[in-house]
Amino acid sequence: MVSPILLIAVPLALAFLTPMVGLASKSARRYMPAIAMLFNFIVAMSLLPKALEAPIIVRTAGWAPPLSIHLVAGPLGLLLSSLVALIGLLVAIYGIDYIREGARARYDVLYTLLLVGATGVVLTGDLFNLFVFFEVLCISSYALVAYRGDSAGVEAGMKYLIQGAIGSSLVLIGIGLLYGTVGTLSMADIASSVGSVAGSRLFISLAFMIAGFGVEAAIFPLNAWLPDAHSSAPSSISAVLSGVAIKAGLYAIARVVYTVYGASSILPFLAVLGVVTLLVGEMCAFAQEDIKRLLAFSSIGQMGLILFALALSSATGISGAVFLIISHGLAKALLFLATGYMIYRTGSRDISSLAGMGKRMPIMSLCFTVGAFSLMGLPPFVGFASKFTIVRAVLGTGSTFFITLLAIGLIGTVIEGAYFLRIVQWLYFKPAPEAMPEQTEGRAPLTALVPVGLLAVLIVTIGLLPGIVGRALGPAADDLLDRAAYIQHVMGD
Amino acid sequence: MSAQGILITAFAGAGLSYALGLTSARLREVFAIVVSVLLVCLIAITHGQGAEHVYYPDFLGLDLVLRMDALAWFFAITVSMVGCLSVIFSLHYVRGKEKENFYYFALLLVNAAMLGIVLSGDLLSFFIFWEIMSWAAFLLISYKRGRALDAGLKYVIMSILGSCAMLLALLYLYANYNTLVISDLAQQIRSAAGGFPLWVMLAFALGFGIKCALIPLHTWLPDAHSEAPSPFSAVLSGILIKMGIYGFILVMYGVVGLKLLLEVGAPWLHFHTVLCWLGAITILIPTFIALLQDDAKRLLAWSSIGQIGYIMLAIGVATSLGLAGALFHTLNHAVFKALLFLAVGAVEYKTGGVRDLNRLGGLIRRMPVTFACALIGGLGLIGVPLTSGFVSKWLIYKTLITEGHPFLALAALVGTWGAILYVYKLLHNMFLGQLPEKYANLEAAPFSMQLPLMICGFIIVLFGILPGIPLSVIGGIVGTLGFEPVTATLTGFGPQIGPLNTLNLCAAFAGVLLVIVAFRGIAARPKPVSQDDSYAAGAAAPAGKYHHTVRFYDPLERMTGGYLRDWVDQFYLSAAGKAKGVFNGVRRIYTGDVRTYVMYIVALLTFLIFAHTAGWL
Amino acid sequence: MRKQISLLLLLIVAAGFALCLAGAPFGAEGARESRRLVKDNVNYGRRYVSKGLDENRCANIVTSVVLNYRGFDTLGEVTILFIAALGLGAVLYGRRAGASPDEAQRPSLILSTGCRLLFPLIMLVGIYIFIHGHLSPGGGFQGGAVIASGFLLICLGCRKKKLNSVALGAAESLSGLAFVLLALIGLAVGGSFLLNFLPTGKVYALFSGGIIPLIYIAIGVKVGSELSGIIDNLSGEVR
Amino acid sequence: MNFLTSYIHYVGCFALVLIGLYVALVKSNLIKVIIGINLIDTGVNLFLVATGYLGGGTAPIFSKAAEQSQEMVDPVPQALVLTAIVIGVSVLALALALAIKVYDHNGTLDLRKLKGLKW
Repeated sequence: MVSPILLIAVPLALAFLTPMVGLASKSARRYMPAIAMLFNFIVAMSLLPKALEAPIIVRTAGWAPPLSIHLVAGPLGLLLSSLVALIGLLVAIYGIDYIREGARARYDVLYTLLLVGATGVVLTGDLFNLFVFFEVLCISSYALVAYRGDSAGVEAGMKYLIQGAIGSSLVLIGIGLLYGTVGTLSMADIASSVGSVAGSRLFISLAFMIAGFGVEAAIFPLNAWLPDAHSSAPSSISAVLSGVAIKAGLYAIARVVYTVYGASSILPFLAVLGVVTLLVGEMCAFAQEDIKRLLAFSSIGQMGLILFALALSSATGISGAVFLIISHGLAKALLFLATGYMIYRTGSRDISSLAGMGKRMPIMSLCFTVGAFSLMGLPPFVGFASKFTIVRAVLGTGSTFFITLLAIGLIGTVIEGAYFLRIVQWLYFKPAPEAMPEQTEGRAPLTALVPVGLLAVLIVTIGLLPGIVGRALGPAADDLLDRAAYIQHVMGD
Repeated sequence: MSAQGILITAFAGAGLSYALGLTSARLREVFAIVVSVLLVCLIAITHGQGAEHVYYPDFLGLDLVLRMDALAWFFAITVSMVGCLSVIFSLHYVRGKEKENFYYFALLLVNAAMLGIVLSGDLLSFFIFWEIMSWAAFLLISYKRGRALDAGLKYVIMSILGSCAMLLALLYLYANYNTLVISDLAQQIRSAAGGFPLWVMLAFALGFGIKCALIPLHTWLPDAHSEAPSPFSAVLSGILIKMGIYGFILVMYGVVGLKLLLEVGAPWLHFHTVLCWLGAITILIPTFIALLQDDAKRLLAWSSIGQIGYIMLAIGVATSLGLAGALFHTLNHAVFKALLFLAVGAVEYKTGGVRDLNRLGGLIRRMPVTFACALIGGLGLIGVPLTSGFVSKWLIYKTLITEGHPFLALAALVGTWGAILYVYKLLHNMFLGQLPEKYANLEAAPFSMQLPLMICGFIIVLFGILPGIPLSVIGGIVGTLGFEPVTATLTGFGPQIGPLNTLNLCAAFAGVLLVIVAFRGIAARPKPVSQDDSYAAGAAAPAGKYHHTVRFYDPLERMTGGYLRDWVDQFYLSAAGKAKGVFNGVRRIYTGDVRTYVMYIVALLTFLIFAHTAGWL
Repeated sequence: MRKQISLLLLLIVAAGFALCLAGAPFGAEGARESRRLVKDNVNYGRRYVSKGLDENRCANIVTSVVLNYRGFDTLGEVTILFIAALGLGAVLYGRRAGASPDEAQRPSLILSTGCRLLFPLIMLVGIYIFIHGHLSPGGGFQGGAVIASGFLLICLGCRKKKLNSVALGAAESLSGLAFVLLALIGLAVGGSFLLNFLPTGKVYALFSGGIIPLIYIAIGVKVGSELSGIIDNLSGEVR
Repeated sequence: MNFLTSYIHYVGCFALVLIGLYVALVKSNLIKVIIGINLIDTGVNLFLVATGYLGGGTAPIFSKAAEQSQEMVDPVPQALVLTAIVIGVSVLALALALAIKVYDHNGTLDLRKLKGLKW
């Protein structure tokens, strides 16, 4: 049988191998991340049907769960790791030709390790292990943001690192407080014994973890690093950061809040925080002139919506959140990738430089439009299905509090529509500048068109047939909601 | 042919025409027309069928249903008809312009989406098609660049706002009744205890009201209509805004039902009464704003809002005759507004994009067919007897008077006076008066442009003389929506509704005509005199334009111009400006100083700890 | 202003800390006092202390925990160090350290000779530390750090010496690969990643603990080469 | 007083964390902020080790001489701290590399002047 641990071990081995491959052949090295992610995607997809029935518990070192670190490859974890692998694969293909400068050898390894980190975060069943993989993810993204070594990248990387490092210290304090209280690190074990603990220590440790994981998850006051980092990184990195990395932070929060603590008292607060994040993100995106910064702020907005949906604490709500994680991952990756070559073409990140792109790069522009429409939640793209699920969940709760929040949050959607459609107008309806330096190097090669096109196709296909993903969403939501089942699966008896 | 087949044809047609356009422009044009005509035929033959079937089981846990009934058929045939005419008109209009492929694709897509809206049997697919229509229309409105971009954005922002409201409303229904299939929903709502919540109705009204440009939600329309390509203006004004009307009728009468509807709102102010008054306001103000417009398409755009007012007024009255009038006026307005926009489009096409009424004139000599059709359209818009507009307005007046709404009736009447004035301004400034020299050699519009005009004109006259043809369908629809069915004879109404017989009118007109002809025979024949004689007193005529009109209703404008500005639009614009300021202010929290960012992190942590000790969390 | 706000915020955080410590007993000590070492003494590592010696035959229980029970963390940890080394290289790519070697003052003969003499000794200590990681305090990380300090000494003492970055990279990669492969063999043999599949031998013997010493050797090599790489990158031109 | 005596080790670690946070919040020199982060790390690591502390316990390493003669402290936090230290070192290395680059580009390490990216 294939073990889910291969999802972490094999890419890790390939990452360690990559420098050796590079010694033999420089061009072969560039394909290593794609190979690793292809493997992951195949394995994750093949494991998914089984995990939908019951989570696969993987022991390490042969010991039963609370003793050693274990992985819990539940529906949610495998669904997300498939998403990580899929986006990782497509972006890796894109990166083959996209990355032209800097320490190419290190890029390939760091890129693979970033995705290993994300996969580890969603699969692990141990709190400290979660932290370790979280650090794998974070540290490789600090390095990748500054990868180009230009002024903006380095500054963004530095700021990201400072905030991220403080965030992870807070997480570690939270873990320490929790360990000191219950004396175990397995999430299921903590969950089973946490109920008997009284006092504010639990809540304060949760506060530390939320504040810590929240930095990576880009929750409202903690997200200042995101627009800098996502806009200054190379586009392929922005794509994975936006599409995958921030979702890992959010997953961590959800897992901690729902499974480890079962803390329902904090959920309304998270919902408010989500809506505030949504509004702030969209408002800031509205006035941006830099296309990548705009996309980054839009990611913040979407994260807010996901957080809001996660905080609904209903099966539909969490399904909607997971669905939005998927649809936003696809769409935002697509947008950043499409933008990457447009920026190469014009040499500028100004939105105004996109004028007439519809003629110059028709396929990229079309895909960009598809992605933008999906993000806005327009049918028949996948964004609609996810937003629809979330709105349905909110109205299903029947609580005036949540409905009011949603109504406020929908204003954010309107703002989003305004700025994305403005870009679409720039792409298609603004005349291109007359004297256009025709840069041949900016022409998108096949390795760029294929992933971008595939993402667009996926967005439309899943949008038309949401049942493809829909089947996995219900179990994924239960995975988070049903603490007792989680504990029982992991601890046996 | 089922509803599903129709939709597949429509959407596949849109996609295929794009694909074909990549190979050959001619092929694409032929194909687009074939598809459009085919759609009209397909819908025509489904007349009288009623069916409802699931076409997509389990989309996000809901069955998507298509349905064909009288109401759907009525709107479907209107949509496909006007859509078809605008495609035919587009042949020459867009030929040689850029992005033709995109244009046809978007146009056919809008038409297909509208068919989808009216054929939807559940509110989810209704919403999906609604959204597709919205964004496809946005792409088309932006097509002409320049100012069109702002118009497009304004349209789409309002439209997203509306659809958000609508999404909330329809998911409220889903959460409470666990179905979105219209027939089930109607049954459940009617059998459920308690009334229908006002906020849901208002949310729907916001969504539909924005689309059909009900005051004060109309501000996107004048810009969008005037900046869109003319054939698409015809679609926009003729049918796209009617989707809002369809939505209102569907939700108010198809879903909620007459009995519950009459109780929605406060006991002293019912929802439908408010709708009536909004309708009346929507008649009055835009009509007079239309008078002051110098841009032909802008004038027509404002006139569209005014006509929507009639329809909303008639819907809000909630009577059998009122609904019949509303439906008939919907059809009529679709036809004559399409005609007028296409006529203006033909002029615009020939004169190279001139729509300014002050710079046109005398085109009757160069484009007689266009003028004749526009004249019929104008008369229909005013509601002159023997045009179809007369019958629908007659129905509306009739119900307003019999139901005892004198003020509303007065508003409707005043709106008609205004209509006379602006139709006159439009026709005169474009076609009458002196022909500017540069247009002296203008040729008539190509046949592909004249044909849609003639068809529309023919329909107006036909339905004006034989209103029984559409009324037999409409009467049935009114019956299915829980009203007393309206029975009409071929030429009018029987005594139980009120005597109206177009044959009598015909006879009267024929008599008057006879008298005129007779008098002309007796009187001295007029002698044609050169213009030079009368105007230049024998001197050589000046080369410039001297018999023309600028600022047609200048005195009126001076009197009322200050008041008749679009206050609402200005309010929205200033609100948008303020919002931008706020957005820019919010941005400042990201100061660029990493220590501040760290402080945010610590602040959130502190807040959580503090909130816990304070007992909030 | 900033100071005052910061102090206020930190005061509340401090209050939060105080709140944490008050109330229920905390930590292993607190648990012992309140006799709450629950669940068959599994919590607070009691079980590792009581059974670990038998299970892995590894005298250093911390090593046993680090490499066996929580070995997966260590894999991540090694990865993180790897990332740091790579990231450092990526960020500093193409950069030349401050003064060129020519301008730098040549080291004196005594200094460079002394360094060269010391170097093998340092290596020896480092290797000793990671080979005996399962018996005594120390292990791969500590030993690796000592090895790297040897390279640091060379860098500081004999300025002209350049490290062979290809060899360092190879050592880094191969040792990392060795760790993963050792773990994967466990998966193949016994169905569990990181399984201690080798005979564990006798406690306190050098050859005991099964795969634990092997992994620690791999880690020692890896950490040593990575830290040396970092030193190299910070001191010379990065390619 | 009793609180202080029984929790003095925790008080010390938290004090380190708070000092580190204060440095990161207030100091404007990038290097100082990095030092602050390191202080936080150190504090956290100490805290983790402290959670496993048992009064009178020895290090969890067996030897032939004293086989299980005494109670041993919790080995898990020690393993965690080993990991956490390495993570801290990695972050530190990367942070210093970034600081070098920042200085190369801007000629300053003053965080008040490093505002190229904002809004």
